[in-house]
Parts: sequence; C-alpha cells; structure tokens
Amino acid sequence: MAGTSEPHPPPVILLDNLVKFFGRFAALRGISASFAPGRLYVVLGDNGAGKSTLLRVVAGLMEPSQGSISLLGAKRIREVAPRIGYMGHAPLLYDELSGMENLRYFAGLYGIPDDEVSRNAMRMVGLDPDLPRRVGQYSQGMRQRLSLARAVLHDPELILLDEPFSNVDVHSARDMAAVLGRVRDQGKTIFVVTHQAALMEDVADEFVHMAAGQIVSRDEVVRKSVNVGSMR
Amino acid sequence: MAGTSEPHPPPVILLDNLVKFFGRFAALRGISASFAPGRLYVVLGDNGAGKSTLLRVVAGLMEPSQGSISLLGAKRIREVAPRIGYMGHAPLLYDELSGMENLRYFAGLYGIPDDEVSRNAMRMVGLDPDLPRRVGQYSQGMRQRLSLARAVLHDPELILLDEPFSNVDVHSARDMAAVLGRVRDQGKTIFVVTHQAALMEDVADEFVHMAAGQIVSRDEVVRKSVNVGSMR
Amino acid sequence: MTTLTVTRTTLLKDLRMEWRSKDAINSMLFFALLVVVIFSFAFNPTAEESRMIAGGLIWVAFLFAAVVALNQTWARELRNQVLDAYRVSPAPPNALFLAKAIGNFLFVVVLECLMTPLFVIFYELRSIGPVWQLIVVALLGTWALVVNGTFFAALSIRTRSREIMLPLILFPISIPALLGMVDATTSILTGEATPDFWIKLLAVYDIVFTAICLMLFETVLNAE
Amino acid sequence: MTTLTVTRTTLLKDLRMEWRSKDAINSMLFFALLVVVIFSFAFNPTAEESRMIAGGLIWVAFLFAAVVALNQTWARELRNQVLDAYRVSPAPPNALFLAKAIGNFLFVVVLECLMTPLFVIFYELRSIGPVWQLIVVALLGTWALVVNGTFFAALSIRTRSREIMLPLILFPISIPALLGMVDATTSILTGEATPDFWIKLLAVYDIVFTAICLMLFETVLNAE
Amino acid sequence: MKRLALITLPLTLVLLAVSSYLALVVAPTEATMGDVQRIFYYHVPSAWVGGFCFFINFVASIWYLWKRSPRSDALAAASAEVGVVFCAVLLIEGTLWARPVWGIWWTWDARLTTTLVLWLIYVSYLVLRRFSAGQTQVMAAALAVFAFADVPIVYMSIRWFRTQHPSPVMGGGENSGLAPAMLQVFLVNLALFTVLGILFIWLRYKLETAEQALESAHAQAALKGAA
Ligand code: HEM
Ligand SMILES: Nc1ncnc2c1ncn2[C@@H]1O[C@H](COP(=O)(O)OP(=O)(O)OP(=O)(O)O)[C@@H](O)[C@H]1O
Ligand SMILES: Nc1ncnc2c1ncn2[C@@H]1O[C@H](COP(=O)(O)OP(=O)(O)OP(=O)(O)O)[C@@H](O)[C@H]1O
Ligand SMILES: [Mg+2]
Ligand SMILES: [Mg+2]
Repeated sequence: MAGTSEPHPPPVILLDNLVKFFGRFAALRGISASFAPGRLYVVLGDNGAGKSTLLRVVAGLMEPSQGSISLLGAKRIREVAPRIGYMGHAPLLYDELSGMENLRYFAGLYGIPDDEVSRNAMRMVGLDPDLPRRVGQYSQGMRQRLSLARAVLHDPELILLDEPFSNVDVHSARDMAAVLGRVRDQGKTIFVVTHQAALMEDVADEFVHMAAGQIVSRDEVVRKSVNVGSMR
Repeated sequence: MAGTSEPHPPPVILLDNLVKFFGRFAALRGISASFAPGRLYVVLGDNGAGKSTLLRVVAGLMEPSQGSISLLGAKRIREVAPRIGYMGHAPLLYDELSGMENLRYFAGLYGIPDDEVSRNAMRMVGLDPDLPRRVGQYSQGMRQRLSLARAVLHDPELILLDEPFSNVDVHSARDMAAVLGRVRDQGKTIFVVTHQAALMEDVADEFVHMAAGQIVSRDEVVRKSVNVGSMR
Repeated sequence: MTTLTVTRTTLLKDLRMEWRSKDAINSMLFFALLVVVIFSFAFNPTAEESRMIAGGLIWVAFLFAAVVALNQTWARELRNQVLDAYRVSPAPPNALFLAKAIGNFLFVVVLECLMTPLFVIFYELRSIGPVWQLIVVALLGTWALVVNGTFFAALSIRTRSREIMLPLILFPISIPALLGMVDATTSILTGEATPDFWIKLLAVYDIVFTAICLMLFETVLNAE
Repeated sequence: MTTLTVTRTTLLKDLRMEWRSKDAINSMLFFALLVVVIFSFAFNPTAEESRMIAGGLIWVAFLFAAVVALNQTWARELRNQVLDAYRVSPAPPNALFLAKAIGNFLFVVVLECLMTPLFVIFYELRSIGPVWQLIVVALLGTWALVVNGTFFAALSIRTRSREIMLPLILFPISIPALLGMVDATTSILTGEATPDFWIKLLAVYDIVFTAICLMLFETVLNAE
Repeated sequence: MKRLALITLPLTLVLLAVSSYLALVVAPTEATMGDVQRIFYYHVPSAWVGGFCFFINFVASIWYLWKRSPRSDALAAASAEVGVVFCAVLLIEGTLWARPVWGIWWTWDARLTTTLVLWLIYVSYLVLRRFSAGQTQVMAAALAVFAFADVPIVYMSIRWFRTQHPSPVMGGGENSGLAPAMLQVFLVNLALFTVLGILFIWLRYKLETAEQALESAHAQAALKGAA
C-alpha cells in the first residue's frame, strides 16, 4: 500500500491481531497493521471506536488481552520507553508547578539533566520558558501546548497524541499542527487522534479510520512532494 | 445592527458593563450587549477569552463583580431560573444512574412529574430512553447528547451551551447541531460556545467573537430566509 | 416543587445511588468494625478502667466514622459538577441540604446500631441507667454531628484539600455537642449522675444549629 | 537515571509542591491539634489513668492523622493523570514508591513532633524509661505505618470509593505494628517492662514489609 | 461437575450426621466443662480448615503473580472465601464456648486476637476484590502476599500475652493428649471437616472458573460478532 520509491524501511509499529477486552466488551477487535517511520498518521473514528485504547496499548500503559505489538523493533515496550512520547486526553501536568518546573521534572525522568532541552521544548510550542505562572492558571490552549512539549521533550522517535486539540482555540490548534508537521519532517513518526481532521489536512501523511475496535481503512495523502527532504 | 423588518422584540439578554474579576485578573472587561430572542448565537474566541465565564455569569452561577444583567425581563436571575437551560464543560450528570433516571431527577427539580417529558428529551437527542446502561458507561458522544437533553428538558426559552461538541465525533456533533437548529426554530434563544465554528455554520444566526474579556465583533449570518416561520 | 418534594426526590435519588453501589455502606461497616477493634487493641480494656472511658471511646469512634461518611456527602455532586445543574434549577437550596443531612443521619445511625453491640462485647459494657436515655442521647448527638457536618462539608468543597478541611471546621464547633454526648453517655452507663442537663444541652444545640444551617445554606451554595 | 536519582528528584518535586501550597501541612497540623483536644475532652485525663492509656491514645491519634495524609499521597499524581506520564517514562517504578514513602514519612514525623508536646501538656506525661527509646519506637512505628500505607494507597486508587478503602486494608495488616508501638510506648512511659521485644518486632515488621512493597510495587503500578 | 456435586453433597451430609452423632452422643462427657466441651469437635477442625484455606490462597496468589493464570486467581478467590467462612464459624463457636466456660464473650488473649486479626485481614482481602475497578486479580494477589506475611508476625507479637485459651492439647507437654475415645471422634471430625473444606473450595473454584469461561466465551462471541 505504501508504494514508495525507496526500499521498505522496517516498520515502527507492527500490530499483530491486537485485542483488548474490558470485561466482556472488546474495545479492540483484532487489529493487524504496520506503520512506516517518518510519517504523520491521523487516526479518526467515532466516539468509542477504540482510538484511545489503541494508543494506550501501544504506549505500554495497558496490556493487550491478545495479540502482540512490536515497537521500534522491540517486543517489550519498556525497553524502548525512552524513545516514545505520549500525550493523553488529560494534560499529564502538575497544576501546582510552573511550565518549566514541570518539564524539568519530566526531563529528569528521562535522565536529561540539561535545562536547555526543556527551554527549547517550551519555545518550540510557542511558550515563554520564563513564564512564572503555574500550570493551574494556564488557559486550556497553553496547557495543551505545554502537554505537547512534555511529550516530545526527550526527542522521541515515536509520538502518540490523543486529541491534542480538544478545547483548543483555532489559532493555537493551527500552531500545534504546524509544530507537528515540523517534528515529522525531522524524521519522527507521529500518531494524532483527533475529531478535527480538517486541522491536520495540510500536514498528515495518512488518515487511519477506526470503527468498532478495528482499522477500517487507511487513506494516504498524496501531496506534491515538497517535504521529502528539502525542508530539513 | 439588527436590521430586521419586524419591530424590535424585547431582548432576551441585556448586559450592561459586565465585569468579572478573579482576584486581580479581569476575565470579563465591561461587556455591554443585547441579544434578541429566537436566534442561535455562536460564541467564538481564543482560550481564556472569557466565554465560559460569561455563560456562567449569565446562568446565575457566578455573581458579576460589576455591571448588571437583565434576563428575560427580570433583574434577579433566580426568578427566571425555570426558563433557562445550561450545559457546562463537564457533563452535569450522575455517572451511577441511567440516562432516564438522571433526567427524571432533574425533571423533578423543575417540578415536572411527567415521565414522558424525559423520554421525549432523550428521543430528541437520538438516545433510547429504555437503555439501562449507567451514564458512567456511556461513550463521550452519548454523554454529551444526554447532557444536552438535560439542559433542554424543561423547555427553556434561553439555552446556554458551553462547548457541547468537545471530544464528540463528527457524526454526533452534526446531529447535535441539527437538534439545536430545530430547537431554535421553535423560537428558543440559544448560545453555543465552541471552537468548531464550521459545525454551526448551517444553523447559526450570529457569530459573536470574544477576545480578552470583551465582545469584539458580531457577525450576522445572512441566510435565504427559509427558517423564518415555515418550518414550525 | 416545594421544599419537601424536592427533599424527598433528592433523598430517594441518593439512597438509590447508595443502594446501587452498596460500596459505601459495606465499607463503612467494615471501617466501623476496624475502629472498634483498633480502639480495643490500643486501650486494652479491662473491666474497671474501660467503663470509665467507654463513653468517650464510643463517641470518638463514631466521630471518626462519621467524618469519613460526611466527607463523601458532596463528592457525588461534585464529580461531574452536577451541583451546577442543581444550582441553575429553581429547586430550593434548603431541600438539597435537608436531603443530604437526613441521608447522612440515616447512614450514621445505621453505623452506630452496628458498632454499639461490638463495643458492648469488647468492653463488656452494661448500662446502669435506663437504656432509652442512651437512645435519646445517641439520636440527638448524631443529629448534632450530622447537621453541622453536612453544612461544613458544603463549605469545604470549595477549598483545596477538601477531606482535611471538614474535620478542621467541624471538630471545634462540635466540641460542646461532643462533650454533651460523652458526659451524658458516661452518666447513664455508670448511673452516677442524671444526664438531664446534657440532654437539654444537646436539644438546644440541635435546634440552634439546624436553624443556622438552614438560614445560611443558600448563601454557601451560591457563593462563587 | 538510577533509582536513587529519580527518587531524589521526585521527592524534591513533591516537597516543593507541598511547600508551595502548604495545604496539607497546615491543615494536618491543625487536625492533629484537634485530635488531641478532642481526645482530652472525651477522656478527661486525670494523672493516673491517663498514663495507662496514653500510649494507645497517642498512636491512635497518629494513625488517624496519618491515614488522612496517606490518602492524599497519590491524589496529586492522579489529578491530571500525571501518573501516566511517569508510567510511560523509563524511570524505575520503585523510585516513585520510595519517594512517596519517604515524603509521607517526613510528613508524619513532622506531625508527630508537633503533636507529642501537646499530648505531654494535656496528659501531663512523664517518661520513666529512657526517651531515646521512645524516639526509636516512633521512627520504626511510623515507617511501618507509612510504607504499607503508601503501598495500599496505590492499591486503593484503582478501586471505587478510594478514601475509604485505604483504612480498610491498612488497619488489619498494621495491627501487629500498632500493637508493637502501643505496648512499647506504654512500657517505656510507665517503665514497668522493657520494650526490647517490641522494638525487635517493629524492626522485623519494617524489613519484611518494605521488601514486599518494593517487590510488588511495579506490578501494582503497571496493572491496568 | 454437577454429577460430582450430586454424589459428594449427600455423602458429606451423611458423614456430617454420623460425625455429629459421634461428637454429640458417643464421645464421653468431659469432666470439668460438661457437655459444652463437645464444641471442641467442631472448634479445632474449623480452625485447621481456615488456616489451610489461607495457605492455599497464599500459594495460588503467588502463582498468579508469577504466571498470570486465571485459574490460580479463581483458586485464590475460592479459598479466601471458604477460609473466611470457616474462620467466622470458629469465632462464633469460640464466643459461644467462652460465655459458659469463662463467663465472658471475649478476651484479648493471643489465640483469640490472632484469630480475629486473621479474619479481619481476609475480610479486607474480599472487600478489595469486591470493590476494585479493573485489574482485581493483580491487586488481590498483591494483598494476599501482605496478608500471609502478616500472619506469623501477628502470631508472634501476641505470644507474649498471658493466655486464657487452652494450650495445645495434643503433642504438647507430658500431660497433654486426649482420652482415646475422644481422640477417635476428634480425628473423624477433623477428617470430615478437611474433606468439607476441600469440597467447598472445589465447588467455589468450579463456579469461579465457569464464570471466567462464560465471560471469555461472551468476549470471544462479541469479538466474532463484529468481525
Ligand atoms: C472466640 C473464641 C475462640 C477462638 C477465636 C478460638 C480459636 C482457636 C484456634 C485458632 C485454635 C487452634 C487450632 C489449632 O491449633 O489447630 C483453637 C484450639 C482450641 N481451642 Fe479455641 N478458640 C476460642 C475459644 C475457645 C474456648 C472458650 C475454649 C475452651 C475453654 C477453647 C478450647 C480450645 C481447645 C481445647 C483447642 C485445641 C488446642 C490444641 O489442641 O491445640 N477455645 N481455638
Ligand atoms: N477502562 C475502561 N473500562 C471499560 N470500558 C472502557 C474502558 N476504557 C474504554 N472503554 C470502552 O472502550 C471503548 C473504546 O474506548 P476508547 O476510549 O478507546 O474510544 P475512543 O475511540 O478514544 O473514543 P473517544 O473519541 O470518545 O475518545 C468505549 O466503548 C469505552 O466505553
Ligand atoms: N475560578 C477561576 N479562578 C481564577 N481564574 C479563572 C477562573 N475561571 C476562569 N479564570 C480565568 O479567566 C479567564 C477566562 O476563563 P474562561 O474559562 O471564561 O475562558 P474560555 O473563553 O471559556 O476559555 P476556554 O476556551 O479555554 O474554555 C482565563 O484566563 C482563566 O484563567
Ligand atoms: Mg479517546
Ligand atoms: Mg471555556
């Protein structure tokens, strides 16, 4: 399906018959798929289609009930944890700390002692690293930006984002989408779950449609090949 | 600005220099405006513009710091409470009860003993009144629909909705927007805060733009006058 | 849509939710049992000493159990900010207060009915005074705790670190009631004095504080 | 990115957050004060009797205060599901556990340091045995409560009605430790027996349960 | 399973009747306590079965943590429930016995206290099983490890108390031992209670695994249905 001119790169994510039950209910019903690196995938689907569940399973936050995942070549997700970035429905930030304090702490978890990394992450999403305000007083849009900064702080190769634009105003959302495009152009693989497909139209490489716990179709975006290498 | 052909109907909401402080921060900075009945207003604005604050003040959930409101002709909001419907960011529903049990309870608060009212409200938003499932197990989309049913249960004349489409999938959102259009056609006044203006384009009568605690512009939608009276 | 109707619907709704989960009830019962056991461990009751402090022990145990229960009162209303839905409706605020207070009262009374036999067994209590007086004291005392507790729980939901706020404001205000309960109970158990004064004190306390709560609840509910 | 480094950063982060809000500390202190006051009202301390039950009173007061603190342990991590951010990171799970346990330990120790003088004043306590033994007992006993409490708080965040679950599973398991603390304290205060056996018991208890906690925490943290 | 239950249940009922006859009628009346002493024939077997159940619970829980096999979780749940029941029976028998013999219902001596704590711990285990939302098995297994580690500690810690409860009758000191007539009846009852305990665990276990099977059948059906 990929139809690239280069030889196939090894897939970043390889899902084999992935099933996830919640009690009797099957939230994921046997997903087998493979995703190539360096692309931006936009995952679409109705409420309850299983998008968040898929992301959580891939991020290693949940064990699948059946099937297997291979991530960045590894079978055990914990081994490749430093190379994955995840952003959930909730902001995953401490309200009581300032933006930089948050990032500094999370950088510490990835063994990054350097403050400059956190500052750059904040700048990248268009926030001022010296803003003393606590995250609790941020507006929704700022919070989502910071959350994105947290997810990409440690320069992960695979980035999983669950509805990064929910409750974010149009300007901020466009900015964030542009940031994602730039990150992808650096060779990262990105998954974005969203209900606002229009926002991602300019930067997406592939739309992945989910319904009732399965991937029902994948549409590649054909673009004038501007961003193949010239933009790095 | 209104430019209607009929004589001016009395405004539903009349805001006079409305100011709301949180500590030192002014979330609303002197809003004066008047809104005519029977129209659907879509309130747009960046995060932190004060949209939710405005809605909460109008709903009587917060006292304004300065200025005054007149609602449906009354000065004290409590007097007209039965004629207002409000839906907030959060679902305002009990997770432990089923959809009907929720609606029945809230109907009780408005002194509506009749079960049929609640059943109709559920049907109107496309939910099955006999669904035994608890709201905690509803998907996000179903929950938002039920929340809308709760807000319009008592047939209010003024309906205030704060981001009813957040995290709702495109189909559900379209359905809900259509429901809102129908309710407006019954002569109700509706305020919808949202970041997805596109969804409301077909049904909105006026877009109200907010920024930094003020209403910066109001754009009336000019439509072929289909829905003036023929659709009742 | 009178206060009474709304009180009833709200109370029924709460009871239904409670009944459906049964969590709270069951776990509170076990908690009560544990409190009794912990107390008996810690105080190693021997016949003579224990009779002297039993009144205090029982009420302190009830107090702790009740605070845990009271803290949950508004949790349910806050979860999805359902309280806002109540506040925008025309339903009278006092109906909400009464429903919550009565619900808590029932809850704590059930708790007491189950803890008391345990205390009796572990401490080998026998009452020298008349038992019906104990019941009166228990009912009055429980209402005193519960009515203030419900009110202060409503006050403390607007504060950060909610759970801890409740005892902070409840305990000081309740000290006279607590004193009344403890002393009345001890007088009845030991039969050494009449508890009449304390019972009167409790009754007055109940009336005064119920009145204050009803007067102020609307203000507290709508403060934002 | 060793366990120790992460433990330190996490502990510092928690302390900073605590210091900034001071919510928990302030209200806990006031709570502790109230517990002491309530106890002295309820038990009307007289010199002789009080000496006998003081060990129990103090530890029951500490226990309840600690449970309130422990319940807050994970609240902060759950608020915006920040725990997920920790779980996707490569940081070792035990570092999180140790940071939380040490944080709680410091917290409860501060609490005890402030409550003890109050008890001493209200109950006119004097220790007949050596005071350093009391300190050893307090440290060992507090760690026993805190290490299990931190673990079980992590267990109970996965349950419905969280706050109430913690005491339900913590109290029964902690009974030997509690017994050790109470009896050791009483022996030292009254000087009637040596507390050696109890101190050894507490030490064994601490070692066994710290080991189990560290062994099982990863499993519990990642269960979903 | 059904057949097994059909055969074993009547059989145990018959045996129970026989043993009760032995305990209540055949066994000689004890000298000091009189007929009350006959509780003994139920008392000690209940205690033994309770302890046995908790041991099974511990082993099954460890096994679950290691292998994550749903069957061992079912066994853990079953044995904890049966254990709590036998332990509760023991507590009730004990208090009923204590009242006429000691004149009080309860005293905080080592035996009684440890038994009560044991019961409390495993009730809390059941409470956790009941109330946990998702991942019940892992949570419960973790708690089971704590619980079983606690038992010896409780037991040791309370040794120190002066006990009012009789010290071991069998295998104790010189004068220990039962009269042969009593011993026979006692052994019969002990065997019977053990069989009964195992049977209960077995039935609960079967029920639990049947539930698991049903659940996974439903799940698989749901999976197929959509595919
Ligand atoms: C609630 C009260 C009681 C409890 C919880 C209790 C508990 C126990 C336990 C756990 C055992 C251990 C069985 C074993 O070692 O395998 C036991 C044994 C025994 N109990 Fe009790 N007991 C209680 C009351 C009594 C009373 C009132 C008597 C008689 C005066 C009594 C007489 C015995 C005897 C004779 C044994 C057998 C001792 C042996 O052979 O090791 N128990 N009890
Ligand atoms: N922890 C859980 N327990 C039980 N059911 C769950 C749980 N999490 C998700 N589900 C169910 O699994 C299904 C898929 O949920 P999921 O959150 O993955 O959907 P989604 O595609 O992300 O939807 P949304 O657009 O609303 O975020 C839903 O029906 C949901 O009810
Ligand atoms: N309770 C509060 N305390 C302090 N500040 C507040 C409070 N509520 C809102 N604010 C501040 O008031 C401003 C306006 O908030 P409001 O929620 O009305 O914005 P909004 O337009 O609804 O934004 P969003 O699109 O993110 O929902 C924000 O800057 C916010 O930080
Ligand atoms: Mg989702
Ligand atoms: Mg808003």
